[in-house]
Amino acid sequence: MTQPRRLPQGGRIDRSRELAFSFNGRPLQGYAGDTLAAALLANDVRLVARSFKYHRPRGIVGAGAEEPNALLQLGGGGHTLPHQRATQVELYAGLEAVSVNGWPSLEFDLMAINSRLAGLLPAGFYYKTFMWPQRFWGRYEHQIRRAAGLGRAPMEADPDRYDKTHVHCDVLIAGGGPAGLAAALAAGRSGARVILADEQAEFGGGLLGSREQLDGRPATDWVKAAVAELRGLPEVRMLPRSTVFGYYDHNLLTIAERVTDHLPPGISAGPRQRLWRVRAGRVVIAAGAIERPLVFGNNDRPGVMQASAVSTYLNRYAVAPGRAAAVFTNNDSAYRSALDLLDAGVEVAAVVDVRLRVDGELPARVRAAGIAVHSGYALVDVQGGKRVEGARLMALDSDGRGFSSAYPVGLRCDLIAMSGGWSPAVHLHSQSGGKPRFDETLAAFVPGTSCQAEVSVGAARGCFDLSGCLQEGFEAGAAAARAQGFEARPGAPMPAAVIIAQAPMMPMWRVPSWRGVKGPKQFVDFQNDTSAADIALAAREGYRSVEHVKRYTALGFGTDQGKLGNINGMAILAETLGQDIPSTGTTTFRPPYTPVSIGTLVGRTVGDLFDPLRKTAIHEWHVEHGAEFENVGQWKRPWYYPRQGESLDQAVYRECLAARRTVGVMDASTLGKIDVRGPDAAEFLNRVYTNGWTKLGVGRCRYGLMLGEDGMVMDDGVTARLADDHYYMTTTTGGAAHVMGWLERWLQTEWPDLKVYLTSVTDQWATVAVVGPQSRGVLAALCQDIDFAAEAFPFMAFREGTVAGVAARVFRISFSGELSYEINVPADYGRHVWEAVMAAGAAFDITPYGTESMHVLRAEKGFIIVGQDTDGSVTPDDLGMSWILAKNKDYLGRRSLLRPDSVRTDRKQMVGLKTLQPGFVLPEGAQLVDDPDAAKPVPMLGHVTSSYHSPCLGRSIALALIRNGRQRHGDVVYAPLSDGRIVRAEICDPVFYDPEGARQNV
Amino acid sequence: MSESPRRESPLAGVGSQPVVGDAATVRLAERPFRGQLNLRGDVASPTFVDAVTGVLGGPLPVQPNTVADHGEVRIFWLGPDEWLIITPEGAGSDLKTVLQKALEGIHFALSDVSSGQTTLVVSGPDAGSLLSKSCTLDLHPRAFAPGQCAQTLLAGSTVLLSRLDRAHGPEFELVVRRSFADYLWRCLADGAEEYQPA
Amino acid sequence: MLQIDCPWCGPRDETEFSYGGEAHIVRPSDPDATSDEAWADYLFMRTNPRGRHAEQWCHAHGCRRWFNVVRDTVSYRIEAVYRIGGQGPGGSHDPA
Amino acid sequence: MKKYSLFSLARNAFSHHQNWQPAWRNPEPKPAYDVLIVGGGGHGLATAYYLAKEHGISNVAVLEKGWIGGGNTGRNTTIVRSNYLWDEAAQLYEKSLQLWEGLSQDINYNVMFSQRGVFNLAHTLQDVRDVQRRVHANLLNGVDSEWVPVDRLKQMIPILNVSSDARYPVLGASLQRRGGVARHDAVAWGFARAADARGVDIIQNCEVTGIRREGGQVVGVDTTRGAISARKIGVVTAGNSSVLAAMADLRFPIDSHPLQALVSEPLKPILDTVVMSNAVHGYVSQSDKGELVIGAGIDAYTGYGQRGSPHIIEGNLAAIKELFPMFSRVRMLRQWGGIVDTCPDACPIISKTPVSGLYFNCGWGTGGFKATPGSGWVFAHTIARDQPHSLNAPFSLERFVTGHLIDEHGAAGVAH
Ligand SMILES: Cc1cc2nc3c(=O)[nH]c(=O)nc-3n(C[C@H](O)[C@H](O)[C@H](O)COP(=O)(O)OP(=O)(O)OC[C@H]3O[C@@H](n4cnc5c(N)ncnc54)[C@H](O)[C@@H]3O)c2cc1C
Ligand SMILES: NC(=O)c1ccc[n+]([C@@H]2O[C@H](COP(=O)([O-])OP(=O)(O)OC[C@H]3O[C@@H](n4cnc5c(N)ncnc54)[C@H](O)[C@@H]3O)[C@@H](O)[C@H]2O)c1
Ligand SMILES: Cc1cc2nc3c(=O)[nH]c(=O)nc-3n(C[C@H](O)[C@H](O)[C@H](O)COP(=O)(O)O)c2cc1C
Ligand SMILES: [Zn+2]
Repeated sequence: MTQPRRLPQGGRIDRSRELAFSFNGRPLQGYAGDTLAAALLANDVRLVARSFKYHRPRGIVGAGAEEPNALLQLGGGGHTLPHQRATQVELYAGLEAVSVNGWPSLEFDLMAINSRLAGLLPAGFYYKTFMWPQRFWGRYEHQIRRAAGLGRAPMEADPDRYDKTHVHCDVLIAGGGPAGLAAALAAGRSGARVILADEQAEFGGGLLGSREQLDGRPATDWVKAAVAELRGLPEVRMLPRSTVFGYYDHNLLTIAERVTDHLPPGISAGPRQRLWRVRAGRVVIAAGAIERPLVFGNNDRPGVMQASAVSTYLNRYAVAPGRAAAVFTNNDSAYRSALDLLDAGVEVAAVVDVRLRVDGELPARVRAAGIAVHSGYALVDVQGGKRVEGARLMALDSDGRGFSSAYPVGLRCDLIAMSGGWSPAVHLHSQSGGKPRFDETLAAFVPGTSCQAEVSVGAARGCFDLSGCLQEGFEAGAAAARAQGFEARPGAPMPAAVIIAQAPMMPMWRVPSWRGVKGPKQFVDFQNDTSAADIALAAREGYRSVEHVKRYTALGFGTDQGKLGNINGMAILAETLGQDIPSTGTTTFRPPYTPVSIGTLVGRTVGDLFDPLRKTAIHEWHVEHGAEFENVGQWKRPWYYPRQGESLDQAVYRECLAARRTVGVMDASTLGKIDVRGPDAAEFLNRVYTNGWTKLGVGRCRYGLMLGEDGMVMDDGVTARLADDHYYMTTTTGGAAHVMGWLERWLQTEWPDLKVYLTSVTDQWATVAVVGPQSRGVLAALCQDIDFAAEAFPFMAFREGTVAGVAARVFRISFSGELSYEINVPADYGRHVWEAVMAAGAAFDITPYGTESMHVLRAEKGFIIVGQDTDGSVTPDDLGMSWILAKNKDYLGRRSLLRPDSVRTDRKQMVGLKTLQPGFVLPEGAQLVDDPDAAKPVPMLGHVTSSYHSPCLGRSIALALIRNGRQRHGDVVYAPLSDGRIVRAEICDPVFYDPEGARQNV
Repeated sequence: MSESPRRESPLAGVGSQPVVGDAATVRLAERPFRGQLNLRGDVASPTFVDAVTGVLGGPLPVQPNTVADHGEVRIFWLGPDEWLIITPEGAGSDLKTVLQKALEGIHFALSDVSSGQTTLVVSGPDAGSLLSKSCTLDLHPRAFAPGQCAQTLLAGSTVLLSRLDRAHGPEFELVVRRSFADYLWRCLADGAEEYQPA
Repeated sequence: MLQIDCPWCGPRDETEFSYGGEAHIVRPSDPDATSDEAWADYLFMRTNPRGRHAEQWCHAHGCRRWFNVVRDTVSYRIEAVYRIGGQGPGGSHDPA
Repeated sequence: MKKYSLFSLARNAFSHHQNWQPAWRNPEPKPAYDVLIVGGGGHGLATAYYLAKEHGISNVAVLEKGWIGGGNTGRNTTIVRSNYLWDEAAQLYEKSLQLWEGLSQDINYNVMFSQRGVFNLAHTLQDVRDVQRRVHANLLNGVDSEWVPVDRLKQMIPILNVSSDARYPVLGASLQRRGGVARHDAVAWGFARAADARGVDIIQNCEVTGIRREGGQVVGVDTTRGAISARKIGVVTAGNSSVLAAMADLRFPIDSHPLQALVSEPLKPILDTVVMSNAVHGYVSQSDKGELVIGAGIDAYTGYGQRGSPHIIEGNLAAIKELFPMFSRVRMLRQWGGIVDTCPDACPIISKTPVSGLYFNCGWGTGGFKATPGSGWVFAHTIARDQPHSLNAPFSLERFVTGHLIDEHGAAGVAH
């Protein structure tokens, strides 16, 4: 028979839509509206997993986010998903689920041997062994690792898309049970912006799995009406399948919405999941409560479930998870489950209640139905292996710490519905900074004082009656809206529930072990196989802090983060240490509430959109002409332009020679550019650059060096004086944003009296550098209104004119040592001017070149690149640039140059290097030593910062920082390379080419 | 050179291709080539204020996050001493000359940034949702109405965002630096995919 | 995730701002007359308190203004925001 | 101390593990000690251990305000390597690495030091220069290090995305094979147990609230459990160092920032090494239990909250997804933060102070776990001899005055 445990009627499933799915390869049927767990139970599947450490058989325990055992691998290939909680997976046609921790199969798991070895594997056993011989740890570790882990990660890139969105609201409500719905109604009616998020597919929370009545009708009718009303309110946003998983500072909350997870993979358009980042005015936490298990012998057998989960399967999914049930409780709420079972036609063998006196209204109804209630009894053991086959109970003594009977008696059952009381979901409150407080009556942690604008309501606050939940939800919703400036508006009043008084529960953190230390294992954390004895052991071994116990025993370390086990574990620790629960405390609640896919957290920031990609106005031309690109900061810069079949070296050789012999052209648009204006502009530059600016004439350019306040070189560039009160500053490509921020900061915070305005114009100007002996000819062909004659337009001058029909600023500056001009035009015309330059230069075989050739050309001249030849520990003097340090003024960083370490005489200094074997190009980053045979650590002199083959010199050249290098020209030093070779090189002046600077001055 | 110079907007390559079709609930377009001037000056100086008001035909917006419209000219508040003036295509340099003249002798700065940034237009019923995917600003009409502007971060790019809402629905303008335009366009187009009819 | 009230633009997400560390650090007015120790103090030494902290932020992706914030470094709550040169709670202020 | 071994484990199994002794005692503080160590993180505990072991000073108490190992020791991504750029740093971390290599045996506690190798990826041409520079320096410093070109990298880590189409393609990596990870909690516990066995008192829930001085000499501390005197005090309080410094009227070049990390759900083995990327900002390894342990970038602001802002984590995971696209469907299980004590040159301060008898060991910032044994070893020496060991002499407070910083920022890769 298919679905043997499906009840003939009832539930919220759609019996008209039967869905085929498979579990461990076995084909099964369920209905639309089922969770995977419900469908498995309907098919009488009990064994769904093997536990992490002992590989004990495990079944479904819960019906929601707290489920510790039923973690299944869904789907295959790139779509596979590890550790999906069957209790939260909505069934879809074709779903394929496999269990994750049994080998060769779930039924016959060889690793179950661990269960036999359990005596050798107490908490923390691995710290005590596997240490000998020392080198063997790697092998032990290999075995340990193989045994570890649950699911498998996909081996392919994720085929799905994810999305992210940012919203603001007046009131965010986490949880859409009765309390949350009531809050949403009150807040929503006021006109406030409301977001109601619930992790389930349907709103209604606990009501969906109960048979509660409101105003004499099924409570789910009210849910339906409430949801309909909310959907009609324009400012209310309803987010089903959405877990509020993080509560961060300043009322920022994060929600993971599972947009298409309930659909078969692959067919859906839209994103798989969406991250909502919500900045909320007020937050109402209506996340309900989680029913605690009881800790007793073999309480992990498949068929031992939360009582409330049993009710949910019966009422919501029309599934009877067993034929004969025992109910084991310390409170009244589980009696509802007994009644649910009974009314569903499931035999209830007995209710076992640890309380001596049981006289509440619900127990009375259960007794009236003819069910035996064993008060003052506890289950001490469960029989059966892969499914429950029975249980044993014993009479407790008066304080519940021992037994008053000598032997247990048996009870036949295949299902145990347990309830150890309820733990309000204080997770979000706690994440928000609140400290949960222990409530002795409820024997539970409840929210404490709020640290942010949040309040908990309903079961999340410890209110367990339906009317109370509705009432406080409604009031909190209205109050939250009011605090945001929205007045309550009338609407239908909250309905009334039948109030059934509940008698106090009796804390029972751990059932006494009927065979002392030899008794069966009593599990506290199912997923991590943490038993009550492990906790006691940890305490015995001195791990007394609850945080130590967590880390020593793995309590609460699993994918459920201890939703079921933590409170029991902490209470057991308190008992063991003889201290109270409040002073034992809880471990820290951290996001996420339930695990969230990395893809969801990443959203669309993937691939090309991982980081902004900045392009110059001429970018597409470079692409069309086959450029290879280099990442420089966020920019893409042409690196070199290989012609058919050319390597990097070949292309660079050709490009460099063109610039030296005829003319080359480079896109220099990425340089940072800043307009500096105002009467104090010169004074400002005097302060931020090491050299003086007052005397620079209008129409002239000057190179400047900027230091950090620590005296180290920070940036450099050429600045032109456009007018008396107007300078045009350039910075390095990578340093542009930093320099702009640096300058603005000094102006605003330290020198507000200076009359200077800074405007970033990096993007406004496209810069075309025309470089080489023929550059003047190219410019002259393109521009008629500037006189390019050497005397009329000297080196380090700038002119305004019209280039290729475009108003331009032309700078005669040079980073190559050649005669060269940098044409700046509004970027809209950048490509036009570039193409005009190419056309005008065709006669000279003008050659575009990229950053690599630029590096070679400047290195031949000994020009530095900040960030390549410097690293944050280099002063101007180290670079041989003392000439740029003004003596008669203060500037940023100057004082630091006077510190003892800055004036040391043996600092590393910039030098040139020539390998003795001229064809050999030293690797950049090679270290230099005097004695390559010295014992390690070998004293190092410094390192190669830049190194190239110089086409025009026909040999290799390098720049290096070498201790005391300026005094050592002519010395031979050694570069021991990582591949074992040792290269000899001679220290020389860093200017390799045209030291007089004749070529740029023609 | 005889032929007149050819100019190219930063989205010349992509912006002309309708990434998001007409049937979609979001449309993306570029408004290229508008005149854009960055103005700096001291609002405490009556000379500055009077001169600018005179030239622009109305006052500068001094309320943070607001826009002032004077005829065809829109002025955006960028900071306590900074504004962006947007003019129709071609009018920028003339206005610059006039302003410069009017401000002669006082401390100010005026930079032509017409080439340095471009404008993207995001319109349609889902325009706000699309922007919210990449932007932390509150774009609800209660919080961000026509007439308001904000400099903010959209995905990885700084933008100047303003709301124009037209009769046919929401419309946002995004002024973005030229080098980021292509990235921003791709980012928006990628996010807009879900608003495309299948 | 902080929300910072820019004194000009109003409340904005932390991602729009850049952090500048401790506020009200005075650059020695005469560096030459400053000892190495005092210079090191200016350059590197910070109060770095656990609790109330006056610090600088810049609305980097907004109006680009630097300003001061008094924030608790444990609760991260912001107590006050004031402009450069303005008066903060407890009389803290920038050098004249 | 009863020795841990397979044999002792088996013997105790017979008595159902009822007879294990506490790993360390839980003593009341005595009124006076020879040396007080403030801060029961790995570094403080290691200091106490080596004081007793190497210098015979065992009348020592470690004062911990919470639970030992609960600071950064308990919240770091456990990467251990010694491939630092500058000589001073390389020597210090290499000493530490050598101590790691026999640590489990030395302290008779398995700290699961797993030398599975550490890769530092290079994504730009400048990255390549920096990484190569470091590799060359490491080799000369006697630190094992190698450059791994992309094609070999792909063979060694098949799941790594080395596509040249990536936004920031991987261009190569350095590899330190002796690097790896260790079980962080075990480090604190193992040192505590070994120190306790040599007579050190480990006193938890004891917060130091004041540092007592007389005429420029420390004489003791005030704590939440009363005053305790000692004429030598070593402060090893990581993120809280400035707070302790203020108790002695000192100011330090330290800023405390949140540094966040996260773990995924436990997976079957998929990554058997450590991968770090400075340029795209993320690093990841897989623990023996199976979860991916992922480290994020530092939050910009000063923060003692042991938590940071979520966009940091999101950005960090974007980088991880770029490197390992298949991790997209893996889920984050838990995120947290520590308080890292960052120093301007990304190097520690292990130093005497202007107050006689008061020593500080701090500034390890985002990368001091790897230094735990070495840091304790040199700090113990510094305290015992009242002068630094040659290994830590360069890491004095003085360097901020002279300017002799040891700038590990740029060129040394990520500092974790
Ligand atoms: C997320 C993260 C990832 C990291 N990843 C790495 C990595 O991969 N590799 C690496 O090498 N390093 C890493 N680090 C850095 C590393 O964790 C630290 O440098 C190192 O653990 C510091 O150890 P510690 O013993 O000095 O400090 P802690 O472990 O922080 O110990 C300091 C102790 O002092 C105590 N204390 C403070 N104030 C007082 C007081 N007043 N009285 C008494 N006790 C006090 C604290 O409670 C704490 O226990 C990381 C750090 C973080 C936060
Ligand atoms: N002792 C008892 O009898 C007892 C105990 C507990 C609850 N109850 C009953 O349960 C109901 C409690 O009502 P309620 O509204 O407070 O809680 P609820 O359990 O009905 O609803 C809480 C909802 O919040 C959702 N949720 C939880 N965490 C979430 C998160 N992080 N993000 C998104 N959604 C999340 C859950 O899926 C659920 O739908 C009442 O009917 C009450 O009588 C009774
Ligand atoms: C290397 C490492 C691995 C961790 N693995 C897990 C884990 O598997 N499960 C878990 O819940 N937490 C894990 N944590 C996180 C801890 O639970 C905890 O969040 C962290 O120690 C910080 O402490 P706190 O969150 O209590 O403040 C791990 C932490 C570290 C440093
Ligand atoms: Zn602002």
